[in-house]
Amino acid sequence: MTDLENILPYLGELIARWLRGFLPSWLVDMIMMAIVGLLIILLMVIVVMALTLLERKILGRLQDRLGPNRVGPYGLIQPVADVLKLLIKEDIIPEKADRLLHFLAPVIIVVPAFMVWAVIPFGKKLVAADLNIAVLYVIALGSVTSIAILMAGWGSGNKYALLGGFRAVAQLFSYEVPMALAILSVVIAAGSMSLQKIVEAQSPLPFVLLQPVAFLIYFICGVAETNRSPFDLPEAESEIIAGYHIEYSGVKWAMFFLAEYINTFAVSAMVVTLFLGGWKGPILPSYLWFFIKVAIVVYVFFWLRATFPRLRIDQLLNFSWKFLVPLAMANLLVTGLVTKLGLVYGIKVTAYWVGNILVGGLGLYLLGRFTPKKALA
Amino acid sequence: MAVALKTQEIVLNMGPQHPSTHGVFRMVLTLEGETIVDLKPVYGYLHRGIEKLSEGRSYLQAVPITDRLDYMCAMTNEFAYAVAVEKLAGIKPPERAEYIRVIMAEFTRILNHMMAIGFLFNDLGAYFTPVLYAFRAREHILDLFEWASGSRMMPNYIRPGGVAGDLPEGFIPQAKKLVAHLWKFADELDTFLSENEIFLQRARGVGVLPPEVAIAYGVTGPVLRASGVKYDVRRAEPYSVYDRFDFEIPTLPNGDVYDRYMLRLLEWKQSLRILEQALDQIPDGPVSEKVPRRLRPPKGEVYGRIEAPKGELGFYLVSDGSDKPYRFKIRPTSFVNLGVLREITIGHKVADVVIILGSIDITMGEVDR
Amino acid sequence: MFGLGLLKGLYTTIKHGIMTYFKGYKHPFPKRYFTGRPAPRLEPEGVGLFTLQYPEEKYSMFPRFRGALMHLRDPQTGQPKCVACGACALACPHGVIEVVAEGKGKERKLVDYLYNLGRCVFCRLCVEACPYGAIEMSHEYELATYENKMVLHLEDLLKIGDRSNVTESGWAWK
Amino acid sequence: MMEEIFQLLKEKFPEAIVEIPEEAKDPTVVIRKEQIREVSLFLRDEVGFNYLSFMAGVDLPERFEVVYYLYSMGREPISSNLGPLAIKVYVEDKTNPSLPTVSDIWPSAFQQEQEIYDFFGIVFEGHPDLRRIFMWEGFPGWPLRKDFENRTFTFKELEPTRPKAPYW
Repeated sequence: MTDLENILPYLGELIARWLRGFLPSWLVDMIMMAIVGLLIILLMVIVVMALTLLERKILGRLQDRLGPNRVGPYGLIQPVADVLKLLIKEDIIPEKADRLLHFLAPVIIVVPAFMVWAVIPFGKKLVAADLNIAVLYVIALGSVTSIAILMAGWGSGNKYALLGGFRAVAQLFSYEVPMALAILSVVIAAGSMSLQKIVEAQSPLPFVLLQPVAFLIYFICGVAETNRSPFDLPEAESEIIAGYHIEYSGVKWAMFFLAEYINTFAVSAMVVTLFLGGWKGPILPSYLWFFIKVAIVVYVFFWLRATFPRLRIDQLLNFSWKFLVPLAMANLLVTGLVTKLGLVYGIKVTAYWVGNILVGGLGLYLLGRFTPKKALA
Repeated sequence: MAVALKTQEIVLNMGPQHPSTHGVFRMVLTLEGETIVDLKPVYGYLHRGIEKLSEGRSYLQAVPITDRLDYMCAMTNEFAYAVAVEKLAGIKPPERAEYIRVIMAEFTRILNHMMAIGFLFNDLGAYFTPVLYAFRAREHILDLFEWASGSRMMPNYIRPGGVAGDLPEGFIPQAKKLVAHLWKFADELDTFLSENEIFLQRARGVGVLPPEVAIAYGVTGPVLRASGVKYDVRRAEPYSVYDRFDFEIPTLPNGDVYDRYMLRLLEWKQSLRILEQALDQIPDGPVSEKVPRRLRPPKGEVYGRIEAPKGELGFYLVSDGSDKPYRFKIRPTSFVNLGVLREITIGHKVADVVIILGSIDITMGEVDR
Repeated sequence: MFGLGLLKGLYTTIKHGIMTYFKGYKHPFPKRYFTGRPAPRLEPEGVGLFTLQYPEEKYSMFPRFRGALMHLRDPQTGQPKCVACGACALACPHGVIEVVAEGKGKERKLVDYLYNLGRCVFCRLCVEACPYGAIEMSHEYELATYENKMVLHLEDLLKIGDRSNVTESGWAWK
Repeated sequence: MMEEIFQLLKEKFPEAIVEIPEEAKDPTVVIRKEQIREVSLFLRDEVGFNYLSFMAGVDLPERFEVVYYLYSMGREPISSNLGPLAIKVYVEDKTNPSLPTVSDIWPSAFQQEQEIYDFFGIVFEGHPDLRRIFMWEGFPGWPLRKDFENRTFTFKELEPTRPKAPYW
């Protein structure tokens, strides 16, 4: 197993050693980085293609359907057909569009989506750059998306797109705050901002058990950040048709699509890294564990999409500012207190639990009180 | 908000090509931010001139045309037309035919309500799941229709004077099996959707239609009863054999989107009660009165109405003694119900317009005719 | 408590998702490579896979199903039963049918029978009007064509009748 | 029940009633078009016909008729339902037909009057937004009149009559 575990780092070392034979070492470092970057991009494209198929298959199954089944056995070649179709589709720029913004938006949206993957640990030794401020980096990159979406919404010269852009900006900004607060309590508990260190801090118990409230908040915010149902207001199909990417077609539209799925995958990866113990797991190599866990989280994403209706924009913002932010702050307080007390592990875990159950239970109870009732008055 | 921020109003064209305007309905919205200031409905994109077409056809030939009014529930359209023609010509259909009609009409009501609930959730953004569950159950009902009439959606089955043919062998046991399943499906949808907190937040207090407004605008059907008005043609002016069945007219007090949803679910269960009784009581006998193929009703005019799934559906027929109706006027449920749309959407958000429209439950085939 | 309704919804969908692997139409192998017998209509169950892979799998039609019109032959003589009376053309609400005949009175003979498929609404009023039981609705429903060949002639309708193995009009409506 | 209402109408508006046809299948009263608003208000407020089911136009050879079908509904009174009561208005002038609107008395008449205007060309005086709703503004002729030419219109013929976008 250790062989399997180390195969990729070993290969990298091999190539680097060979290159150092005839190249200066700074050039070798750069080449290695380029190779890693290319590998990640390639991986992401494959992952996105798989995700598009998986989403349709899973949604189909949840809806008593079969999902795509025409292209290849079990519809396995469907993503290839989709990509081909998108590549050869005509690229239309509306007459009223702001051509520069319209062109730049898909580029800008796709870059941060790829960049996030520089810091996410795929395995024990598989991380492109083990930054010590990785958490900050991820949060910062997440906010770039909203600029691109606003550019797309404004630049399309379409009222639906504009509405979508407005919604997206309001939503992304509101959900960044509780998200950051939720991550902060994890950071306090782990004592580091490096994602590798956070993963290593999750033994024996992953943070989902120690910080269930932070996990829930992060998960909800993650769904909102990636504009997925039930928070898919910026591209609400039934209201504003496709929101900010209504005027895009062909490759540009594919860019939005790519970014959305990479972000989904990235948020799942962050959930796994921060709360589900990252690449930790018995027997199987670490990167496999990572992908298995991410797949489960992604499945939950699709499951949510198949089940829930969408919130309205004011309810969405209320939910963030009036519920999630106070809850995250209370959770942060509890986490900080418990950590500061410096107890032994067992007692600390119990204290986390009690604190979380109190905070979370109170929050859900209050939320339930202010939700309209089914009762037919 | 104390200080209202003044924003520029934008005019947004919703439809005719829009995923949640239920066909080719078009709304011209004036928005301030996301809030609706004004709404103007635009009709006519599916206008086929059914009234004019029917004036050029005999009374029997108009039956296939009525199928295409509200293509969701063709059976009740035919039923309403048959009731009108029978009133005009003084025909009394046989007992068994009346029971068959009631069975078909109640199945249609369930079918329409499950599709209405499903598409309401589509408008809410539940990505097709309730719709597809509803489609699935609907397919079983349509199987019955196809079995009896030969066509799923355009059955051409209920005719003036009776029905086109007797029920096939084995229909009634199968229908009973389906009724048992539909009870279960109603409960499943109830657990799936009714308590969903997101749905409650979206639907409670949205699009409130006060009873006085509803009556003034002539709104009928589930939309009216969800506003607390206990009016149902099946009870107010019993036609066919509806006076023999034991069922209730459910009403709900609030008149918002949630109540309209809930009322459809309750009515669905009442329809199942009617079906159980009708399937048990159905007598033997002929299924059609002898009606000449070129029916020449006496001179006069008549209005026959039934409680279609969407509300009161009626046909106003003027006969001049010839074999063609002189005037063929449809009282379209969806069209009249749509009249109240502007009243109940102003002040809501864009996202609410689509669900209010979805909760009114229209079919453009009937609106534009 | 907030969230119970959401959990109920999640339970319903996952139940449906899991049950698709056990109930309903079974597709252990991609069905498209094994075309088989007509598929039965599912019993009302509520769960299970509901996808019918259409061009390969097809429903068996109900006897009363109304597809394209067909002409029936007299089993003794093998000639079309139609006597060109034109009742069907008169009964049709959309002017789909045109009967071409020769001669007058007893001599009247059917020459051709034009059936405009593009305008037909499959209402079966023509069949009900026919006093000789000469026409019936077939079970053919895959009627799309690549060419603009919407008008079917007598020989096409007779071919459909021969294919469908029906000798008596209204056999399903007894 | 209907007899009393007819009696009431006869007492209150003796000059408004043109005739009460006996052979009609539904209780019918023909009202002069000038008095339709007063009679409507009376029927709605005093008698309780608060629900206008539908309005229909009929093009007879000698005149236009506009038919109003009235019912009543309330929060609980399933038993006390009135109706149907058909009110007919004869519009004798076939070239410039017009009659007063009732769209402020029964808001459900708003769209129905638009529809009748669209199909018959009957003008409802005082209607706040009288326009063609199914056909477009400028469509040649009134489709449900009996003198409407019943044939297929070509695109070339109709295209010049269509309003150009934006037309809201």
